[in-house]
Amino acid sequence: MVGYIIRRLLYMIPILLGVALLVFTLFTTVGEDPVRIALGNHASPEAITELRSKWGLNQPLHLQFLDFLKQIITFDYGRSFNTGEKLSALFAQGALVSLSLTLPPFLLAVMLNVSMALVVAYYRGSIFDRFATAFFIMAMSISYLVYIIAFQYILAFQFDLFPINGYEAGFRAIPYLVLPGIIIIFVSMGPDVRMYRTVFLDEIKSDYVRTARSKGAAEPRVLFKHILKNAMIPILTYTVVAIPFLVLGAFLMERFFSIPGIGDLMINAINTGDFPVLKGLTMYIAIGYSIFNLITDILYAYVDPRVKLD
Amino acid sequence: MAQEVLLNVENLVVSFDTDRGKITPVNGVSFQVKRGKTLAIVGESGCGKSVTSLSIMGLIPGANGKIEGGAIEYDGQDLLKFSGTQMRKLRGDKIAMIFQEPMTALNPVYTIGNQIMEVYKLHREMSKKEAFDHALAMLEKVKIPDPKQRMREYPHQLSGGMRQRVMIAMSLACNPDVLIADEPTTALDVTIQAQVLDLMKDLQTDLGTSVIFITHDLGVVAEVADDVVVMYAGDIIERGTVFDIFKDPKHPYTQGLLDSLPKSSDTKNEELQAIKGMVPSLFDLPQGCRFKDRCALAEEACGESSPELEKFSDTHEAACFVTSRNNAA
Amino acid sequence: MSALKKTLLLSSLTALIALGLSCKPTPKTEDSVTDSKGITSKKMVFNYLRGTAHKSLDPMKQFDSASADLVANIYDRLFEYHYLKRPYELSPVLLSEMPTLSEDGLTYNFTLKKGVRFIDDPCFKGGKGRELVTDDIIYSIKRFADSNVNMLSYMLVEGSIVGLDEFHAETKKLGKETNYAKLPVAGLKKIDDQKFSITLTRKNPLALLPFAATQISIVAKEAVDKYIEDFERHPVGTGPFYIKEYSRRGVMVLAKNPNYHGTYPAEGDSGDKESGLLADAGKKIPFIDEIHLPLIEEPQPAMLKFQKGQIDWIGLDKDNFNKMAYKDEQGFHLNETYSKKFDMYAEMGLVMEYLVFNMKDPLLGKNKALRQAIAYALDTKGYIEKMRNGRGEPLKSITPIPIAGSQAQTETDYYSYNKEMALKKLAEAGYPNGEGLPEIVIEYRSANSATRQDFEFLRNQLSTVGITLKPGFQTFSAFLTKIESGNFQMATAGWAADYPDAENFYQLLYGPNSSPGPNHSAWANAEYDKLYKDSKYLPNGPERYAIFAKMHKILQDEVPVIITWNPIYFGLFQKWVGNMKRNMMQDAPFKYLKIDTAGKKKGV
Amino acid sequence: MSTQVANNSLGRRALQKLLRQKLTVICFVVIIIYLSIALLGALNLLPDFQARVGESYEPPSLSIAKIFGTDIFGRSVLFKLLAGTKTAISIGFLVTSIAVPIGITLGSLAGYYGGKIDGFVVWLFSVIVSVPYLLMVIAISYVLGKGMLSMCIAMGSIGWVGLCRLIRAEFLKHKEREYVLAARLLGANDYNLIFKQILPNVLHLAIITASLQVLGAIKSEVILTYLGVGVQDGSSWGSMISDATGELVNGHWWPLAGVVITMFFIIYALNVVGDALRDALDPKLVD
Amino acid sequence: MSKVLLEAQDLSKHFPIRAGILKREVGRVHAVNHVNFELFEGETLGVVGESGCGKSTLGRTLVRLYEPTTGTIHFDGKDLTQADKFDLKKMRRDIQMIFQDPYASLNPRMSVGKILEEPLALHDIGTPKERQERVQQLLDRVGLPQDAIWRYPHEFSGGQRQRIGIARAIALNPKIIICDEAVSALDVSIQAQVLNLLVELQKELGLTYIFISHDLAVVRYISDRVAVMYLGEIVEMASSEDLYATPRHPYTQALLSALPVPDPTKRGTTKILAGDVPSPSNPPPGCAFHTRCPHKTDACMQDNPALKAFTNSSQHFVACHHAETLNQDN
Repeated sequence: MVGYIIRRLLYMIPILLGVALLVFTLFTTVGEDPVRIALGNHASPEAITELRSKWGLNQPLHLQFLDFLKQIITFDYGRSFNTGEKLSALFAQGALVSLSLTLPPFLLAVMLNVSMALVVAYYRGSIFDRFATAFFIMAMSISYLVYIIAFQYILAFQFDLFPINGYEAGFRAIPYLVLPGIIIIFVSMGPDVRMYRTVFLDEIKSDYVRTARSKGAAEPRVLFKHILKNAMIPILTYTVVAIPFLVLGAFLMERFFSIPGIGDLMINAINTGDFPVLKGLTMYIAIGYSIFNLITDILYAYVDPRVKLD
Repeated sequence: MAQEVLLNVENLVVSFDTDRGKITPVNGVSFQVKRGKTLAIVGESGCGKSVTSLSIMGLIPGANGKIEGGAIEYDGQDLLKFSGTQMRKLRGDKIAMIFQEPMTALNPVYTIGNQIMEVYKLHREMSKKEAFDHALAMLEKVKIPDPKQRMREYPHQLSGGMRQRVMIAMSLACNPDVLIADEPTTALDVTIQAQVLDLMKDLQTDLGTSVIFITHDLGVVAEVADDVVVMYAGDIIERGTVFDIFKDPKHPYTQGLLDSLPKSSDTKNEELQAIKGMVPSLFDLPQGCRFKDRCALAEEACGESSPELEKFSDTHEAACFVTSRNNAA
Repeated sequence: MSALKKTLLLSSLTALIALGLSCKPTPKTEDSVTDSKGITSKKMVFNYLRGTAHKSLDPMKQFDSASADLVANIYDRLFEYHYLKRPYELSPVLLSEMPTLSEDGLTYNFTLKKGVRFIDDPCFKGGKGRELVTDDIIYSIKRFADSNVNMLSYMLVEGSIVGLDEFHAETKKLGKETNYAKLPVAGLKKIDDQKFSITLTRKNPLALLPFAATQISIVAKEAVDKYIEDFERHPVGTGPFYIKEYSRRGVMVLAKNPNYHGTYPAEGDSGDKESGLLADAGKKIPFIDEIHLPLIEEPQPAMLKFQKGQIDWIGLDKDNFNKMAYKDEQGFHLNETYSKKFDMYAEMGLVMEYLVFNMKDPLLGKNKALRQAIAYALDTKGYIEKMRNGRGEPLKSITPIPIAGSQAQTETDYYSYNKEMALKKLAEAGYPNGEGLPEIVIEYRSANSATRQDFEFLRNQLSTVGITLKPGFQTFSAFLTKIESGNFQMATAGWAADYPDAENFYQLLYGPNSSPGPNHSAWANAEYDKLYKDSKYLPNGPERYAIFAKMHKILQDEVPVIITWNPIYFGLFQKWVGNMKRNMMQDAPFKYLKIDTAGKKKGV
Repeated sequence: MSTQVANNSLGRRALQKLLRQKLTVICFVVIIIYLSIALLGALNLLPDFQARVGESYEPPSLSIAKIFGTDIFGRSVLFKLLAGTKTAISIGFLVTSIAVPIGITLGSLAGYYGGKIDGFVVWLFSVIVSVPYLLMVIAISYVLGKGMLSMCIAMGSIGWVGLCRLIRAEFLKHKEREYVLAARLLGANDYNLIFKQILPNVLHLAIITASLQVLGAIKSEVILTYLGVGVQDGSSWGSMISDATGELVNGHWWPLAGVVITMFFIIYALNVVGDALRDALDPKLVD
Repeated sequence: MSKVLLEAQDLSKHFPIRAGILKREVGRVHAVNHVNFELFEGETLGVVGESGCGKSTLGRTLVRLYEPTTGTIHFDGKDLTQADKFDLKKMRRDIQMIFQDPYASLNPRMSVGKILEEPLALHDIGTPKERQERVQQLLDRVGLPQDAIWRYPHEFSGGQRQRIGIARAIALNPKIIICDEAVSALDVSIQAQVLNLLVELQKELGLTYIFISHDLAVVRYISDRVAVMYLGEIVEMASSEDLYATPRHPYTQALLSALPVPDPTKRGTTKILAGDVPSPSNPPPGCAFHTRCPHKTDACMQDNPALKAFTNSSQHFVACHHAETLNQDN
């Protein structure tokens, strides 16, 4: 187990190198020119060269890349071109906000969707199942953007059920996060319930289900005790790896609900060529992804005794 | 021991709705299981033997199967009239079942102990501790070495033979009256099969359980059965005591089955007595006797109506026009 | 069995929690404040928003309007444009009066107001804000001219103050070694702690205007030295407000500087008195205790919030204008439902929108008739009606209408939509009915839905005479690179006044101002350049306007750019907001505004 | 005889299976309608969506052009939707035709050869999935210059990962299957084994993935266009939704309603058909 | 005795087990362990054993689906283990295989005609027309209708599929066919048909079979000689008659005894062998069977007995330290 973890951690090195190379290539060779954006209209050529050298952008590419690697190792991605703030600080502030926006609805959604999928799977083949399936596909067919606009307009503005937007630190943030959370849950419902349902239906065909029934177990027990734990294996892989991306928040949500998370930060960074932010965020996410992948595998072994990590 | 009939299956008809139409894998099957005895149901794949057993377990409604008619009387009550809850109470307690593939039949993510204890949880009011002790005792009973350790292990950590022992322990946990064993040794190696059959026999003697033993392996039938039912394409075509069947098979299909097994006297210079053709598809059954297309004795009459079971002795019945006539003659 | 129930229970519980949480946040109680005289009153909170996040609060480093709005409220400048008077004129802020000009017209003498103090900050001795002195002014101007600090806006004063250009060049050479004490600037002279003078290189009626720009806000050396890199997040000024809660991407909170030196203007334009704008004349400002500035990037939720009364002032964009307001002969009005709740202003912007031709383009640059044809084919009036709900005026000269020397004074004329002329010119250009004319690519600096619709309008327009347009929606930096390297055919452009003077617009086509200067068309016309130089240092008046008219004639004939329109800016504010008069040179005049807290509570 | 015929036979069975469900048939028809619209668009046979058919923002009325009302320029929302359909379908096709071949090739090679090739492919997709999708798409779009084509290339060049994983996993399974061993024993070389033996058996995954890919691409287009990296010229559903955010508050609900309905049908249909395909092509059920 | 067609010497196939941080090899599954045998032209060599004994691995190693770890396989004067691509392809024509699972061994996406044409096409045999004829001939030979050409495997029953597999195997006129559990998945009545077909083909085409199966009765019926495998090793090899009449190895004896006989009068004569087969990744030292052997001695736990002729002279080979003493009564 320890050996496995060490090996997996070691394997992160080539992955992260790859990510670094990819991000570096994408954003250094192209994309917005941060210097131009910072200096705006009518910058003098000298000013441009000056800022370029100040930001280290005039160095040969390989040296810039080496610098980047150094940053990865030291976890110090420097300051945002845009605002001069340290990336670690930006990330620390934003990540928490983004997570508070995305994590609770994510967890709720997993619970809710798994339960709903179980109920739908329980009534498989019935009218209810068909109706539910149709409903979920319908829900999936509408663009995320439309949900945000419509929910905000109708629920928050017309019916006054939620604040229109905004954010405050700490627990005062909760009221502001409810509506975005509901949208996140709503949007996740369609694809997730359908996916979980398929997983459950696959499991229902298994022999051990027949055994459980022949023992005299009632259908709910079959579903919740026998099938659920087996189905958790694919569900885990599906969900746990999504967690690191939750840190990115949901940029559209953040824009429309004025939540100062990382998603919006990232989009703005793309639009202004803010390399330090982009590089930092990507590496944080990539590391997070690798670690959560590892966690998934460990959980996997925990849920499925057949899996041995070595 | 009294030759009392414990389970009486009467004219059972089971149908399935499929994409390609309706099929009837069990088409009017009747047999009796005697207390403490073993009834073997023999037949090749698709003959309806497994569907029959699932019907007895009450596991057929659901999916797309439907019991069309007949009765399954257990202890004088018709199980087909039981509610879902009543049936559930019976399953695992009075009637238990073991399956062919012990690997997939056991839930891979729960420990052996957990799975056996579940039976007690479902059917007996017991504390966890009691259930544990009972389960442990069951493992000892099925001669699993180091049972305490095994209780904590998962199915994949056990060998095939051990897993089947666990299945047996689980099915016998509540000391059922009827045990349905659906090809319990088919997936096992011969030496292990011998162990398991031996164990089952011992336990049956101990507990007085009646067993419905479903298999396609005639060798195994000869080894374990008291009574035998031979099925073909959803029909029972012959039944009798094990001696009736092996010593004096009446139906050409039963004869053919026995003949097609290579015997110690056979060498490859002699052709095996194979049954020609293949089992008809349930979607496309022949008129009349379902075996007629493969039957060496088939006559025109065989295509007109399907033969009924006819008594050859007190214990022996077969459904064949030709044999009946020859016998009468 | 129970498991199913458990799930249902769980789901309903979740729903309950969700509902429970959905109760709206309790608005922060507008607690009362006690001012320095011990008088307790209701706290006045002004709710506004920021549409984009600011980049830097270091006055000398910022150039974006989001930053400028904040800087303007935290720092003070020597001047500002008078809040009420139109046309825009300078009025002193940190000065006790307007400076006096020496007889040779080259030296201005300034006197600082007494008793101006920086806000309390640990960077000062004892943490108490010290009094503003002449050294601060000179330091701030030098810092503005320091090329290591300010890479963006030095051109505002370039060439106008004796010795400053040399200082600027020197700092570039010295880099980090720069020491202001060792680099005196001849044109900046300290007389005493209250008095100083600035000497100009030549007579220049525009010379004082840059000192109203937020980039030449007055900073304290102690703060710059103490906070170094963090100075841009830790402003220390003499302004009407200070930052109470710094949150770049959340809610920024500014609080009143209780010791602010300023007073509400005593005089205004005609009509200001009648509309109550002079009720507070001479009173100590600011009135507002706190300003809440959440970052709201999407216009839609912002408007929803405004309608709920959670925002006090908001710009009115096209879509919402359509819904909430209308235009008739008398001008612009709010619909009845809204006019009961809100007030609206409409103010002509100091902005000129235009299209640029690249004169180096082999097709467009060489073919005057083609450019004229395009100019004729444009229906600017139609564009304003259709795409902007009539919220603008077609421009007949390069100067926005509110600025002296614009079409009102020069009495010029310009192209208007004329299909026949367009076709005629097109034929003259060698492409009768557009036959044989290749596609022309027009560059945009973004790709949001408004630009896309703009383009579609333009394409439809030009297609009526047979000219085919293709869009090049660029990223901002790509746009700049393309434009400045002269690698384009046509581009959209707009120019907002740096200072309210026509020169700021005519310089857009001054030959030497070619890229990277603002003259992107790379058009150079000796006659025009000469006229420009002649006009530049003239005071406004008939003589200057006559030169403008000549320059305009050349522009109209040569068409290096097509001048299109002058937008009108609209805004809504809640009835409880007082002292609101839109000043296009002061985008965030919070210090003059006030809130009728009692009225707000009642729901005026 | 060729594998084509082979697929046809299984395909025929699958088709029969599909046609038994009414809903699937309806959805099939819907997809075909959308495809025909796209085809008409490609042939320039759709009505010109740029043409004015009325005043600006006319609500829906009972003439064909105004069934969904008009937009700000008085253009027919319906015609814009039709043009947008062409765009959406082209996007779907483009993305798929980039992603699927890459996914199949890399997945096959990795699964079949294993070893270093597999290591490389696994590394490659691990790298790609470690980077946030949106970031990648936007970045690649920037690389290639904004616009529909580069957006499609961007989505395509990331979209292969899922399929590649699936195909790789299937190849790992199939290469040990007895029919593959049999072919090897008969002297088949790697090319034959990969392309003639195994690939036809996993190709149904590509079909299913492709249907999902089309779906995902259509949905992503909306977001990307909103962000300004998507469709620049011409009509697209994304740009219509983007415009509609402002129109909605003015009570101009019909352009948004039009897009939502148009998108709904195709996404619904693709989903249903995708599901049905999954069932019909599932080799477990076919064999 | 006829000529030796194929000879395996010291043939082993070990699968590495990797673990640890660097995935170093930490052990090996000894699937086939130092196996020696000769295969004579025209005979059927049966290989029996329980699951995991390595019989299938042996079959696959012989045709080089697996690369052997040690040893040589001589066929037709050439060492197959050294064969290059070209030689191997040539060899493929001579050694073919029939697989266990009739559902998995046919490509579901190929028509039967295509499946049968494939070997001919791969070896560039004949014109398309000739191939077509050959396919028809093959179908005829294995007793399938001509219209099968156009149909697909899923349209056939298990027995018919196995016939298709047989037709494919004989398409190239091989000398040796390795039948790997070729009839195990079939119903009894069908099994007999296929066995009959195999026997017919052998007679007709002069084929040599290696018949791998766990079914002792079937192996006895079809084989001339039988090798019994246990944990990767051949523990006993003799003519079919000898082996079944007088098994010498305790494992063989147990195996035969455990075989249920379809005769209710012979009930309860089984000698039950205790325990399970040890894992081939960790085979016991000494004689692999000693963990289950009722006759084991200390020697069995230390030395692995070699396969040697029973009573020197005979063709009956046993790998047991106590073969002679245990079987004195015979």
